[in-house]
Amino acid sequence: MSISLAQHHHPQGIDGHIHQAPTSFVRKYVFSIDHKIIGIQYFVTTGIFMAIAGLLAEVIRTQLLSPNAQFVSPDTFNEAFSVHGSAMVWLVIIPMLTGAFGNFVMPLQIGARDVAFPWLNMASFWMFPPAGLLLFGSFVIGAPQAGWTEYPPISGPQYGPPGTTMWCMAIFLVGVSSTLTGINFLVTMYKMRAPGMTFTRMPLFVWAQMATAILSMIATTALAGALLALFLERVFGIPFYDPARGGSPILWQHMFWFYSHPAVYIMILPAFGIISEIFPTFARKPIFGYKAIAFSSMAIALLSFMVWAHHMFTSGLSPSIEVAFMLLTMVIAVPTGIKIFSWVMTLFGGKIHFTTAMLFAIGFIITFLCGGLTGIYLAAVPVDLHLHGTYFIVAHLHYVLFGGSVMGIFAGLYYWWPKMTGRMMNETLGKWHFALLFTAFNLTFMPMHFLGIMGMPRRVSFYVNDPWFIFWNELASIASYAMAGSFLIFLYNALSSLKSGALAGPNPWGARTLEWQIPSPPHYYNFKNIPAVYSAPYEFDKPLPYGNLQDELDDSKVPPQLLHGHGEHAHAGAH
Amino acid sequence: MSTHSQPQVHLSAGFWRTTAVLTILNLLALWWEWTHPLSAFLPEAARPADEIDGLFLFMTLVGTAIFIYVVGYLVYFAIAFRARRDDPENAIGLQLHDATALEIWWTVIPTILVIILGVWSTMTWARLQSQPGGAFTMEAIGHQWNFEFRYPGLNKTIWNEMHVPIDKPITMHVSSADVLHSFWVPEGRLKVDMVPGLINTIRFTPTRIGTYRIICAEYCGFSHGKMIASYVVQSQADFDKWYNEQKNGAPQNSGGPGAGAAAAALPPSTGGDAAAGKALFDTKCVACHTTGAFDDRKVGPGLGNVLHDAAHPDLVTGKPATPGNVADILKNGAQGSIGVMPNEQMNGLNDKDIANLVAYLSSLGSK
Amino acid sequence: MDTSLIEHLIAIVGGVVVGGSAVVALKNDWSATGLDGNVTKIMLGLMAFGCLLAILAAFGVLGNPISKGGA
Amino acid sequence: MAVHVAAHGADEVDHLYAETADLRLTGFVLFLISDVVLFSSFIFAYLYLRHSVPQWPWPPGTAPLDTAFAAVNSVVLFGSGATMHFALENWKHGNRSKWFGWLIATIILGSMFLGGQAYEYSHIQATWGGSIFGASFFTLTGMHGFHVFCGVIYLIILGLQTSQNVYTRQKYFGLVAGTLYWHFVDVIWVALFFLFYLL
Repeated sequence: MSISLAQHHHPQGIDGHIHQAPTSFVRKYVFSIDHKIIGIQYFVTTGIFMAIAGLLAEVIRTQLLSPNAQFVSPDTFNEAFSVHGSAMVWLVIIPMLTGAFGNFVMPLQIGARDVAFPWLNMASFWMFPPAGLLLFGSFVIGAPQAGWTEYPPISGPQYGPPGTTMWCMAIFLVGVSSTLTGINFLVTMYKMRAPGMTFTRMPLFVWAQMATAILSMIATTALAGALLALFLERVFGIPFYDPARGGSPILWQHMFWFYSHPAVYIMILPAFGIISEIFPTFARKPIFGYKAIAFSSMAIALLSFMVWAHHMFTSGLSPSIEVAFMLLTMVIAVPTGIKIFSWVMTLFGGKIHFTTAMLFAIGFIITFLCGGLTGIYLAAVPVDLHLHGTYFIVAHLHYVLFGGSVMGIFAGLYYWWPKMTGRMMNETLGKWHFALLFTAFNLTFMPMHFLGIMGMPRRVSFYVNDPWFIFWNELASIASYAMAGSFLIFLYNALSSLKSGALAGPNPWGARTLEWQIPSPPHYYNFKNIPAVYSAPYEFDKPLPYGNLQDELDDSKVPPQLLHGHGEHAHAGAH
Repeated sequence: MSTHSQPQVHLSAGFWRTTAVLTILNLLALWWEWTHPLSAFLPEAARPADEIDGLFLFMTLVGTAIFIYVVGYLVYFAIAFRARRDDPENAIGLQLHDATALEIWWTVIPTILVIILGVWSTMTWARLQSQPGGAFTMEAIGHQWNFEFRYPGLNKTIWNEMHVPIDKPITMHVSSADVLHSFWVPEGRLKVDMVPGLINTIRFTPTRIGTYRIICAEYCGFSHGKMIASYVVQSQADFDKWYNEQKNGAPQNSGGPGAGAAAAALPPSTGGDAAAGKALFDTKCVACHTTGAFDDRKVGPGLGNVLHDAAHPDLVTGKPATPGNVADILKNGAQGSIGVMPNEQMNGLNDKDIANLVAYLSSLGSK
Repeated sequence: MDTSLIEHLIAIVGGVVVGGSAVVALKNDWSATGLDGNVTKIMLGLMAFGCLLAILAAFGVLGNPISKGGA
Repeated sequence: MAVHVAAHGADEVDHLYAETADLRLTGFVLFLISDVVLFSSFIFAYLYLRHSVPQWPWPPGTAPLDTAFAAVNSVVLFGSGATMHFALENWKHGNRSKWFGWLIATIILGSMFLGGQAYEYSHIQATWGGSIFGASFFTLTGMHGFHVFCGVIYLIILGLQTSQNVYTRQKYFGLVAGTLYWHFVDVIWVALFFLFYLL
């Protein structure tokens, strides 16, 4: 009790009350309760998971180099794409965007000393490594084979490999973790904002995290129900989905997608937030249509609960229901469009600095726009009849989740890297990384649209032996190797930056949000004094709207010439 | 943010030039898409296809226009408003917070487009629903990994070959015998899931003579990728000819499991040539099996002493390990604990091959 | 005496007592504020509703016709 | 850590306590909401399955549930909710002995409910894995029973803590959480009672 008492610092609370950082290695880096360390722990863990899942993707592409490849057996192939999908969704993108970025950035941006429940935060993180072990460990006894959606009956007790049960447990664990994180963040953002930081003064990344937290808090629990039912059916033979005993396979699809559609937005909204931070900073101008972007996030979050059945248009729902879901789905195009147009307009009249982060942000808009437009095809029932379950879907979801979420993740990584490590990355390498990734990405996934339209179903280890199909598949596979190469560039860049990168100073980008007004990396307690917030975050023509920050930088180990970031100059220059 | 004083915005000549270029690009792209509709690449072999392609074309045209303009302006702004080398380091951009008129436009226009699309899709969908059916009503049943077709008045099932007469509205009930499958004819833009315990109905009219693919579009296990059948659209005369052949001809089975297999006599399990069997085993079976002991598995168990294994007297089918039962598995396949033994069709075996393989397997580890 | 009859008596009497006290508690807390205050009010209201359901069930107004004991 | 707290004046500590209690209350309520969603997903499954078959209980011939007994059991549980409410009220007014009395009453009633449910389980012929009826009924009521069980344990712990003066008249968030949780299992039961016995 007294422990958790001492951990909490409400802004209006006892400001001078700062703790000593823990000294022991374990308490400092392993079982740390510091949101910054936990955030970095998330980065490292999910990075490792991403490497494994990425290799599985290369297994898939290698198999598809030729129509009847024997690179791996069909069973192994099915295991590969199933674990690849599950891992990328639940062990990489979601924890990366909420756990990693959310943990590291959000409390700094709202001027808090930590999240509301640091111990809970630590607990939620430590559910991840076991989940990863369960999922990847399932290969030992036969990993799940029915894709990341695991539709019964083929994932059920009669057909599913034993590892499917481990899959249930792993995803359940991840679900609990992200529910708790959602609750934790929601309370933090609702209760612990610095004095003066009204909702409309919050950075847009915080808005995105808030929308996301609501989704993960509510939707993820529904998934837990679906998984629990599948687990019971597999282990104790309790009939929920088994048609032979009155159960219904369609029931799983409803329960699964009621979570998994909001999950799509859990995976993209924080990326929206990242982009909304990067554009103003590097265009040196306020975000265009702050409120429009903030509220459209909320609108999207709300709508996402009412569109799940658009994943089930071929399952045999009643036509009237399908129409309802179709129309609701199309409505989402409007708030999403507003966001994209506002970002484009944010560049208008800017003084744009082409850092790697900015390049990734621009690339994000292009690829995500493409993914969004193909999404409209799938929203319309008649067209979806043709495209459902084909490689067109694979292309669409990768344009959204890779071209969207992962591009956003890299943009954010390049952007906040100096804040996390105190060192700069090599911009030249970064730009090569972007160029290679962006090209290879499009070469990999663009052909999948054509393949799908022309009749290649997804999740197949063989395809029709026809030169046209072979050509596009080979192109996709070869490009995917190039993509893997671009990740190596990033890895080298990151490691050499850690080793010998130039010192960053508090605010290398001249950004305006709170986290850039304190040393890089920040002190254990983030802020010496809880700052006061006087105005909106992106006003480049005005002085920084923060109080209580005077002596934040005094004892940061930074060469004096770096002590004042561009932000300060802009402020001076405006006088 | 209305509290902020809005700076004056004037659009440069470059902006208008860009707009012109983008418009030309757009017209070219739209012209190409208009002259190359989906049907130019993928023939329309059933009635709903034309409607669906119309909607598809509309989305492609609008989507292309949006994509070209948005990306075009994005790139143009990025280049036109880049920070120049001679800019002071603390130079800032135009402090523009919003432009109500503009925002109203880009909210209203997409809304209108969405409404058009919604209405159009709904009407198309309604027409697809209310299609005439019933020249005759047939059934399709998904099996791992074969399509079974049942015709009215035909006392047997047809495997993996769906014959339909042209221009006759057809009603088809689909379901599944085991797991989820999906009946997909790309050339017909026809897709409906085959759900065990549920009967879905699809109505369509074949419109183009020829043989097309029926593809399983819902993951269904080991050989999902090879679950392909043919959709044969024939003239009424040819169809009747085929139908009568089926009616009068001997009950054939195209090697599917279930009914087909039950009708089949137990394949020959004797008189095979062990040497030929070895050759066959080393080319096909080795993908999943070794000739080692039972536990020496790849995907399936080692088959070194499948017929002489005291520890495993029974086969995966639960039947005793006799040459006959082994031949049965080779012919009809079996559902194993961690994978599936494909049937003869999937493995491309004929009865002779089976006999040879049985002979080879019997010759193994017998000493 | 018949167990079923006893059951119904308990359900009705108990329902009235509990539901009544829930309503009274709700009335006393009506002015309560704050998250916990409001949540408690909701909970009490639903509890009273539950008691109403129980009474109706015991009278056989709701639910399947009164059956004896276990199955 | 306790040192840090001790380092401040009592009023500051109370202020800090008020804030942390506030944070936890919000967090706890959010937790209850997400728990409601968990039950809702199973309730959706139950209604979906029930709707997908021509009659209920399924399969035909399954004996319907005993409404009268369930009504009694429900009243017992609701009663425990009322007693818990009184218990907390008395604590707020500093009436320790009455707090203990009502708390113990709550624990007894809660245990009685569990006993009643055990009795009901033992007299139902349908089995958990036997049918979709059994599956949905036993899974949902079982999940709820588990929540009640945890609640009883929680209340016992709270009783022990209060007997060791862990909480004061100002600082008793644990008791508020316990009460909210107990009300929560009540309310969930209102839904289950209606959906399974009365629908």
